[in-house]
Amino acid sequence: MQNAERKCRGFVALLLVGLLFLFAACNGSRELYDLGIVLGIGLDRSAEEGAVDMTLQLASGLQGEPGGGMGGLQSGEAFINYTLPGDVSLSHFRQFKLRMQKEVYLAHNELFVIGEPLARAGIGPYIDFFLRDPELRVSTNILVAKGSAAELLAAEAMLSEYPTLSLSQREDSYPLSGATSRCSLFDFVSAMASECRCATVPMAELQAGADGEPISVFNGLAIFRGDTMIGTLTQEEVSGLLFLTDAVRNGALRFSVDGSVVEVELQRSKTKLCYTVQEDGTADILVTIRSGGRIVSRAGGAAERNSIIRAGETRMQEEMLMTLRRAQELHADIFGFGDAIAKCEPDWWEVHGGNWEANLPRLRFAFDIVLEPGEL
Amino acid sequence: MRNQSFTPRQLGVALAAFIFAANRFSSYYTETLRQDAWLSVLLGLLFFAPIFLLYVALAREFPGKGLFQINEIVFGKGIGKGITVLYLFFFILINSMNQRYVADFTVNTILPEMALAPLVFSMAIVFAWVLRCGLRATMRIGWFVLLFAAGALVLSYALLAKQMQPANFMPAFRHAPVRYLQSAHTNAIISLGDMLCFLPLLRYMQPGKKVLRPVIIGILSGAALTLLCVCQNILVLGVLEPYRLYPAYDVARLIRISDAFSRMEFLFTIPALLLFTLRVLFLFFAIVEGMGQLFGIEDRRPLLLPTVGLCAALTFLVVSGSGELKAFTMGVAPFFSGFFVLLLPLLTLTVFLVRRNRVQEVIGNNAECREEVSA
Amino acid sequence: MTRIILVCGFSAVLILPSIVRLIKRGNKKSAVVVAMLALFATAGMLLYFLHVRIPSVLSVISAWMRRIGLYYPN
Amino acid sequence: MLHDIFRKIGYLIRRSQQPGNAHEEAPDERKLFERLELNKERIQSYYGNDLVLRACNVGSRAALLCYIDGLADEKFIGDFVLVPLLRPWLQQGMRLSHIKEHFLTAGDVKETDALPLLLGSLSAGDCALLLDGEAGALLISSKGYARRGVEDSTTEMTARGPRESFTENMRTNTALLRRRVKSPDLLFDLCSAGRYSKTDITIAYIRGIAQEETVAEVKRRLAKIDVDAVLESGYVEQYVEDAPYSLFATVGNSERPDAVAARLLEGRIAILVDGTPFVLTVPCFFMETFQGVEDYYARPFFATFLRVLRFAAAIVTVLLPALYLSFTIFHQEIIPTKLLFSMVGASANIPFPELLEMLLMSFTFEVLREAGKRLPRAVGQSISIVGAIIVGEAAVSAGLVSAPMVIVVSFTAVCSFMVPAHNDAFTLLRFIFIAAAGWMGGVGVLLCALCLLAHLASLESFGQPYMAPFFPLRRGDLKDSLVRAPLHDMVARPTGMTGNRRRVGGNK
Repeated sequence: MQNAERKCRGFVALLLVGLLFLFAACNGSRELYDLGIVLGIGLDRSAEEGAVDMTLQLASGLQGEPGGGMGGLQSGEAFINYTLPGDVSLSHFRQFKLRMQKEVYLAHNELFVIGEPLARAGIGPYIDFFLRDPELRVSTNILVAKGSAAELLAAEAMLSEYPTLSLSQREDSYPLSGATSRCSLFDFVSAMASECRCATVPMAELQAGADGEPISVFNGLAIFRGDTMIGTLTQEEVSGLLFLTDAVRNGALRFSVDGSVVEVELQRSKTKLCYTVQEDGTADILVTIRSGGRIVSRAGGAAERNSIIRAGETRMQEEMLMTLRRAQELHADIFGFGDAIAKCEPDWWEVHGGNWEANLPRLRFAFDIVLEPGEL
Repeated sequence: MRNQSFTPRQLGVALAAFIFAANRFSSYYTETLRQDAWLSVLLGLLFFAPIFLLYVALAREFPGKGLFQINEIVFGKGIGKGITVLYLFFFILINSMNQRYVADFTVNTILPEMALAPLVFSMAIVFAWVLRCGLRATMRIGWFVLLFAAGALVLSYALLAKQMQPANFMPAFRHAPVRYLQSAHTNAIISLGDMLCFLPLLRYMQPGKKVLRPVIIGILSGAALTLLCVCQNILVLGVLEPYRLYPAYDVARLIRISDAFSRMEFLFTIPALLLFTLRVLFLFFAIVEGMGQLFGIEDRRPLLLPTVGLCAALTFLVVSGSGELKAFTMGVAPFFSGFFVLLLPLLTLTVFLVRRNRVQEVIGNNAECREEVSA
Repeated sequence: MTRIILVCGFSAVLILPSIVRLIKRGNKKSAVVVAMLALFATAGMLLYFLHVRIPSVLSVISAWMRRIGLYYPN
Repeated sequence: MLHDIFRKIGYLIRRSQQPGNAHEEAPDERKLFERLELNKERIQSYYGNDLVLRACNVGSRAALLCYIDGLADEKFIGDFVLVPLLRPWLQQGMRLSHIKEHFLTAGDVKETDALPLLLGSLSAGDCALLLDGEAGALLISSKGYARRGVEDSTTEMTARGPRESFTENMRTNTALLRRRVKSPDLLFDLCSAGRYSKTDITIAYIRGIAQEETVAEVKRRLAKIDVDAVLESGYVEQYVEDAPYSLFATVGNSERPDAVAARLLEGRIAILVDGTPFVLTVPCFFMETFQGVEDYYARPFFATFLRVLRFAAAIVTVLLPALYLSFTIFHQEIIPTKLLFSMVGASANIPFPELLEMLLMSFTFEVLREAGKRLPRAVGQSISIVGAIIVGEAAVSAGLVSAPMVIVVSFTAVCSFMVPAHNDAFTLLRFIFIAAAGWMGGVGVLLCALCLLAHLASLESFGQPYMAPFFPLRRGDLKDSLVRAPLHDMVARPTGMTGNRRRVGGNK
């Protein structure tokens, strides 16, 4: 029996120690209703010098009535936007906690929205904070607001209770339809860490909706060198970028041929780039595109099948050249040519890669585009 | 102790898990070569081959004996125990480093608001319990833990296929030769060399016909899994890989099954944590074996709790932060561990070959204690 | 003070019973070894919990190895 | 040498001081007397008003027939014992052996001169015949106590397969086994345990399949049982098992003859305890719980599906509450955003923390289940299910518990019905895992799972690893573990259980 007594005594001691730790709650557990779930973070340049207006979009309509089964939306607004000036640091986030009894919980944050003025001033320190925080995720999307991020986050979102979720899901799905390109924090930081690549971040602005209320619309791309925005691409120039970065799967192509206006939906578009470097520091890039397609509409005229195909291929080339010219004007390698050459021609890159932005205009491009539309 | 025996095949699986655990989280053994990090795994294997042959020679010369018993046979009781103290110091130190690494990883990533002390205490109690269950039980669950971790790695490959860029391996072989040497040296001594802790446990291995084959297969599969893990870090993180403290964790954070399940890193970290706990346990078994041999204590159960407590205390004192641990591991550890992993066993084998006849007599006299040990 | 009591109490609850049992069974050598290890463990924990300013073990080894030149520059 | 002597003397002194059994007599008084009167007095000093003493004359000699009323079959005694004896023409001076060979028409008749044997037989339902002038007795098997018939199994119900289950009578149980394994190599070794209960225990095994060492080990452990009474096989189980302080039973039990027969044919040893329908089988594996008898009667694919389902149910019943708790209070990032909104809304007005809420709900469901088990079947089942729904619904509407919590706890309770044999261990483990999850979230659950794995891997059952074929990995036996291979693939018995592993074809 003496063995059993000793074991019971040991078990009781372990149980007491366990209960002591268990309810001492020094282990960082948080109850669900203590969470202030942040869905989106907006950063704007603040009136105060050196400060930043940080807007948190919090899911607020979650007051389940007593005995209500599965809670969720109750009456009233589904979210609250809360803006406070600060320096995007831990203490800045703590300011929010002082004003609401909930704890700021960032793990479900879906979107970073940067106001254009702040983007043009440089967002390096804030990106560094976002990278270090254990709750924030590198797969979160980034967006630049033409104007104020706070206003964009406040705008009504069609068919969605939460503007942030709507913007983030649109940014995820648009590249496939050729409307815009996606940029996550991971892509942005990878471009910053690269020697020569410039990040492209989708831009959104407020436009008047059918009922006069402002709604958010994607329009163009912002170009970043390092952590500073240096320019933009218009919506037309976006599809050229998507072609050159092999990001289009089924975009739309609109062109006129022999007096008729034709619209083709591209399907299974595939782009390959081939680099040939020269001793004088220049490089030739052969762009090969193979794409299927389906003619969606043909207005007027009786253009021939082959001429439609030729016109379509020419239109794709024009769009790419338009984007290339814009990038060369800004000396911004938004396509990743420099990284690609550095990887396949490292010796040449060590010699000529030093001033890549200046070298960009001297690149020569050749196009080999084959469009195979299905039924006409 | 009664519940300590294991088979050569279980030893092979344990070695695979031990090696795979070393690189599952971090890759600072391979950080020096960035996109060529995969090469350091292969060079590490090459670099480790002579050390492995040294261990095989020792094990062949003294079948059924552990490292600490070999010391006493080759050097005599006094010096033998002195060398055992050196090995014990080494095992306790790398055990505390590994425990501190697991604790820092858990606090930095999974439980950000958890204090270090309760976490280390809880792990210490679990280690004591598993040690009490015996080496045989740990060897038996080895294949399950390894399969669980390898399965999670393969699944993450499938889920991250779209985010992998083969171009991230380029440009290849662009580093200075000393960097390749450093990386191979680090990988050989630390992630492979720490398997020295299995030598003391060989006394419990059931003699079998094929011993070398499962052991070599175990080491190669551990290296292969490490290679898969390092390649995944490069393929997914690309240029970011060198800047992240736990690249494997960041890779898991990028796994996205659908909009609903896009934060699954915790589920992919659990198998890796289980794997790393197994690695710490094997080090503990070596320490307890050493303590028992040093003080001549056959029933080691009373030693478990104080040994675990001592290692837990050292876990607090061994480093002041994870940054210092990384700097030590990349800069000094290859040479520091090299003394224990390579030089001491080499010294033991050399002295044995020189005094072979004298030592044969000692083995002859102790023949009866060998039956008693294996009973 | 509470930390000292907590650490020493924790060690006592967990380790003293096994020392007493070893002594009762006449296994004095094990009892001495267990007590010695427990002492070192408790001392180590007290150093940590009382935030005593001592260099970490690895920093001592690093400094010594760097002094004799056996290290890889970062 | 001196030490041994002192020790022996000490033992003898201690034994003499022990109160000892009231009925234990000095060795020489255990024999029967020649005079019938003395024997009668001695027998009357035992038992009570249920002892029947029938005096009669056999020939010219006085005789005494004694039996226990209610245990012996009076009609049998009348027809086959008294009728042959009470004949006027019997010769004078007949001896017991003569009567045994020529007159008694009963089947099992033994002769003895030892009083304990006589008393033991009377207790077992036999009757004893004593003659005046002869220091001996005839023990005639005449058991006839009321016994339950062979009915359906109540704990191991199956859709397909035999319905018979064991009964309280050991002889019926051995007969049920014998009808399934007709081989003469099916041996039954008898022993008994319990100083007062003198419970009969039969060790059943198949010679040539079961390992001799294991059979000897079982006998050694049974012989070591020195208690007052053994009233159920549960007593025997706890005395002979390898790890008495473990949550897991390393001795299997079953109420079904076909299940026990199948285990005997795999090399196991059955322990039949008189007075209980639950037969023990050793060695026992953890996997046995998931191997339903019905799996071997159904087709392999569906049987495999059922096994995987049981395994998943076991994991869910132990881990689901702990994982739910760790996800809600530690790792909220794993929960999909929209689901998180509804969970936050659901728990907005709940007064208790999640950990306390989980413990309360789990405890409530256990109370309802235990109450349902103790009531008659019809009432019991409705109590546990309806009660669960009503209590759950009431708690949610009163705002004491969140709806997701009730869903998790009730689904866990339903899953625990899938593996009834390990239900007690899984219930305790569930609370341990809940505490670990409350303490350190997912890492706590992981460390607790590691302790459980190590403990299970360290358990042995009569020399066989308890977690075989997983820990250690025995690939040959995996075909009857999580999956059930077609019968014609299962040509070998489990590894390590028997030297004669070939199950199909030429048997050694």
